[in-house]
Amino acid sequence: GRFGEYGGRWVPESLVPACLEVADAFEKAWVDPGFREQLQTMLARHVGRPTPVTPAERLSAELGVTVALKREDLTHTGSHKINNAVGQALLAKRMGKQRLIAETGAGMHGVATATAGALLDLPVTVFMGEQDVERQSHNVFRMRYLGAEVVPVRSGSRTLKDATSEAMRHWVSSTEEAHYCLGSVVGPHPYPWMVREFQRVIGDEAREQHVTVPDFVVACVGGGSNAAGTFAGFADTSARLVGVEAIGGSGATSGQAGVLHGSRSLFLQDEHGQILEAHSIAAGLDYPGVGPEHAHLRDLGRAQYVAVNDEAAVAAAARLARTEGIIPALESAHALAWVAEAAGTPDLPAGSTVLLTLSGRGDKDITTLIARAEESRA
Amino acid sequence: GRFGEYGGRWVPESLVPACLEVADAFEKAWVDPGFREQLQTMLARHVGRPTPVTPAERLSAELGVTVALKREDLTHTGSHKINNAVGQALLAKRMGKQRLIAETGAGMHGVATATAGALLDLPVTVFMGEQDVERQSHNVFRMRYLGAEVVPVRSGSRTLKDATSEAMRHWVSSTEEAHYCLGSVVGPHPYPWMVREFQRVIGDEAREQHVTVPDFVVACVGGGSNAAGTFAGFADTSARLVGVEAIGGSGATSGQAGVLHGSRSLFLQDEHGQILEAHSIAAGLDYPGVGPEHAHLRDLGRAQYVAVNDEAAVAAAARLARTEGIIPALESAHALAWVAEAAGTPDLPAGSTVLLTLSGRGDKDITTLIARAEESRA
Amino acid sequence: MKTDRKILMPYLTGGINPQWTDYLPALAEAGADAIEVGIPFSDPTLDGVTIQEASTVALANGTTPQSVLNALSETTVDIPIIVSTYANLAVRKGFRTELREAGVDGLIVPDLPLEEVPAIEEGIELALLVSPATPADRAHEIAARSRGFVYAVSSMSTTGERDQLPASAIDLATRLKNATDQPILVGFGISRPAHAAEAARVADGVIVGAAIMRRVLDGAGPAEVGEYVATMRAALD
Amino acid sequence: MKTDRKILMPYLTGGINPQWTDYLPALAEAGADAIEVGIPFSDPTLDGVTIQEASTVALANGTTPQSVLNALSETTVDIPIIVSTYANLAVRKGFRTELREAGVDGLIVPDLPLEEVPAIEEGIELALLVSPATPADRAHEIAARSRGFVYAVSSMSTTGERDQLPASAIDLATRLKNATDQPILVGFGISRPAHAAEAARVADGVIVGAAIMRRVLDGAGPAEVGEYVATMRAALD
Repeated sequence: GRFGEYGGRWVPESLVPACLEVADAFEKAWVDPGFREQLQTMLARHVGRPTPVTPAERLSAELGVTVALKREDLTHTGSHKINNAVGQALLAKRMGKQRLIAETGAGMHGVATATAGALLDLPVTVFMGEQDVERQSHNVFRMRYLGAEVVPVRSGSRTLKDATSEAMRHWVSSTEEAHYCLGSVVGPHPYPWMVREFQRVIGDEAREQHVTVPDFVVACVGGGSNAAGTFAGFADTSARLVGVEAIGGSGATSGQAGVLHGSRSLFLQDEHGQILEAHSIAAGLDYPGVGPEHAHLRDLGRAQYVAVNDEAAVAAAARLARTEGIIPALESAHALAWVAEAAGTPDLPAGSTVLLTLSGRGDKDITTLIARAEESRA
Repeated sequence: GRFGEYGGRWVPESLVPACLEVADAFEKAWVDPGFREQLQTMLARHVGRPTPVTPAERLSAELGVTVALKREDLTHTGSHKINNAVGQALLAKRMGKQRLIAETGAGMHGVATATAGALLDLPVTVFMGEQDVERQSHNVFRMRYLGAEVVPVRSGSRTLKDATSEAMRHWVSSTEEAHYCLGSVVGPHPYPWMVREFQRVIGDEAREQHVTVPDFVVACVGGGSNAAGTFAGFADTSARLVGVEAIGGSGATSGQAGVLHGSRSLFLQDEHGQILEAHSIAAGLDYPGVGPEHAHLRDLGRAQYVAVNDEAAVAAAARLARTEGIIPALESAHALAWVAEAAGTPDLPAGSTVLLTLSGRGDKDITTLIARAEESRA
Repeated sequence: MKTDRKILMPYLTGGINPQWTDYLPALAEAGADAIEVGIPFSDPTLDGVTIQEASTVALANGTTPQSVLNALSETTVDIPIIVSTYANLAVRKGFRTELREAGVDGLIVPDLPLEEVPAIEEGIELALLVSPATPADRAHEIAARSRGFVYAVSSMSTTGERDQLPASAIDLATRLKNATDQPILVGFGISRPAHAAEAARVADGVIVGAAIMRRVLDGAGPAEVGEYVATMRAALD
Repeated sequence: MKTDRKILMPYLTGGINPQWTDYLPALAEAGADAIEVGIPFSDPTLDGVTIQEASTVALANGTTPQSVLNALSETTVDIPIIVSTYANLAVRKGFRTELREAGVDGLIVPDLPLEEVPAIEEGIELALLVSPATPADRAHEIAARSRGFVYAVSSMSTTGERDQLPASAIDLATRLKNATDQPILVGFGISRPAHAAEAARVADGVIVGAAIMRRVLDGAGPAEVGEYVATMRAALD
């Protein structure tokens, strides 16, 4: 549960037994070949794993670096979130829980949990900031259509941070019957570890799919689950790991050590220790902190964290669409933006090979992209 | 180019040389291992093939028949249309063409062609009925974002039929430089044959993925490309083939022999021979005819064609979402609706095994489904 | 249809308005040698916007193949009437009989290529189209199977008005003249007297469609249309 | 904080309004034995809507940990002041010194479990929470590490008013009484005098938070809040 000085289980005492129960259940499940096979079968049959690695040939030619994309956008529901949601839903079933709770930002984890719940006949309640409910209405309808209850959260910045707080409050009063299906590598132990393990399928697959180890492994970081899962597959290689944050939600890049949502990690906060509101065009990166493992990898120097702004992400999304026929999630577009900016500089020398995890597809962002396109025309 | 008394090449003389050129190019490419490998690589790396077959366990338990879903919704861009678009785009490149023309109904073939064009650096012009432009605005933006030009067609019923006519008109004046990337198993020879061949990957994969041949193989039919591709994999088996049309676009079920868009087939028409406008909640089934091979399979009795109405399709979509965590395209929902209706009747006896092709995902239909849900609440 | 002058064949969409047959004598008087009467089809895939619109208007008026043919059987113009329509209507059983009973002299089916000619019942003169993209040997074959005349499509396009006669029109007419003894009529885009004159320097005549139908759609009556056709006549003579 | 009567500890969000310290003597006069003063945190994950709202209002007023502690250092109430706040503020370097300089007598950190106690600097009495879900041996351990008193969380929920005292409150208090000699204070959902009386039949006292803060948010001044607290006092005695 510790990543260097980060991590831990900073939860109200009411949640401690529940966290211990989850940790115990996951620990046993993860070494149980039966569970692993059940998960593997579901990922293959329902989720569409393995996802391919796509050489981005036209983009590579433009940038002077060889970029390959790990295609989490091709999973069922359209983002890597499903890997974890299916894993935790199976675990919840094994634990005898009767329903699932989740928080969501962009809505992808909410949709993934709603999907896993439908599949395993577990009712799902999703907490979502009111602002995100408005800007990600497409996903709200998907969740409801899948049978999930979506609860708009009106406190604080009305985004992911507040949705997470509200999900934890709700969990306090329902630990007996409900499993909290946390969507990122944040929260109290065992979540940062468990979610990374459920997401390491991204990195493990990519590693196997890559004949030679790439020079750089790049992924976007909100809480950081797709990055953690990707990095896990390359931890023991010479690949340089790069996590790309949104400049307005750059916990790893400009945050300070603190405690929120159950773990000690890096958070954007004011001089008094109040957590700041994040601001990003990508709802999934609109979180003021980062998972504890990322904080630790940063301190170790094993991974490097950088931040790009909204404009760069929007431009990178458009570029990928035009060159590769892929509309990426705005979250993943941040990773693309860094590659485009850094290519040919000492940060990412010409001729380097890059594996970039495309965490999800951009369908959910179409209305945002329309608005941006109209703005830039005006 | 003939399927019994159907098919042919009923095009203006100006298009005959172009059709011959396409036929010749495809004939050679299809027996060229180099082309086949290039296509296969692109389908694996970019499109995400093979797609899985998902056992729909909860749905099966409810219906009393064992349903497995061939998951074309998991392909890149979200429908089977990409199989054909990538194939034809590669062929166009091989033929030395400089751009692509396409028609589209629901927008999936338009998005697929725009995607293939971006990937292969071929500019794309998509013709789309004005009514479809309005009801499928999500896909219109995707196409434009991918760099394609979308031309709204204001003639006739302002849907797929008219978009196809307009694409053919445009092709007449650009045969030298442009390849017409037709999206279904309709049109003049070689299209019905070529598109089926590009789509037979669906059936071939499914056949290989199925340990035993299913009793029924079911797919929705607009023009009929996903059905043709699916059926192709099971043509030589004992499986009963069922094509499901929209009741308002049921060319195979209630059409009469006629000639449109380059082939002789079955079309909805009045007593004078004027083609009728189709009406379906699923834009992709909103076509008054059916591919010539389906007309022939119907006459032979090798395949059976049935039709379901909008309400049944909407209900079937909701049911799949709640039981399997999959929001299907409204087109595919027609196939599901027939299975739900027929299960347990002599048409589809209890205990039967069913392979159903899920041609695409329902994200494009979310606004329609919202409207329907609101209507039914009012 | 052999005449000793250059042939002028104006086109009219049957049923374009309730008095549409009144245009026929006006066209004849203005110097037409034959008239192409279009039976409107719901999906005119080889027509540009003008004739598409004319077809839509005519169908909205309740026009049917029977109503057009009934009207034609009552007309008294003494020049040949050639019906044009799309394959879906032309291949219907009994269509030839209906045409003959209406006194129609020939048939044009723009989406009927050489290979599908047998689908049209015998007993009506079926004129075939050749396009600039048609290879020489195929053009030869088409010309041999064509009856009444050969329809030379002026350019790679749909029907519709143009500013200039495309060079491909003259090329194709020249090729066809060398290949057959049949009359060669150039159609598609013949919009101005100068186009007609230019085409007829090589070809045996011209077919004028969209330029007429635009005027009719804009409200021109038989007299006004006749005046326009007369300028074409003058240019040809 | 041992007294010979049942302990009453009202809660007040520091900085809830500019005159917030005026509530402190009123609470003392109404019979409080100690006062819990909350330093508002941006993300109060264990608080229900009332104290969430109070925190938001206080922060919007410009309240900071320093402003609360400065005000406390100037207050003259002579009953113990216990500060409560979330871990992110409590683990900041120098926080203990600031608390002591302000004359604060104890600290409550709701999101600080037993395992993380070492993260809090020594030198301040840190009261720990036990919940109905806490197993017996762990409750024992927590009680042993708790200073000043043990905070018995009445039910599996966030802070906030309730209609009834949950049965779990009595169960937990009974368990704790059997496990430790420390005073046991029951908190979360003590909204009515009857709840207080019922809880105090087993426990050594109660903590009253949301019921007070709802009144303050509704505009109740020190006198009115004092009246309410006095009814609690009466119920306990």
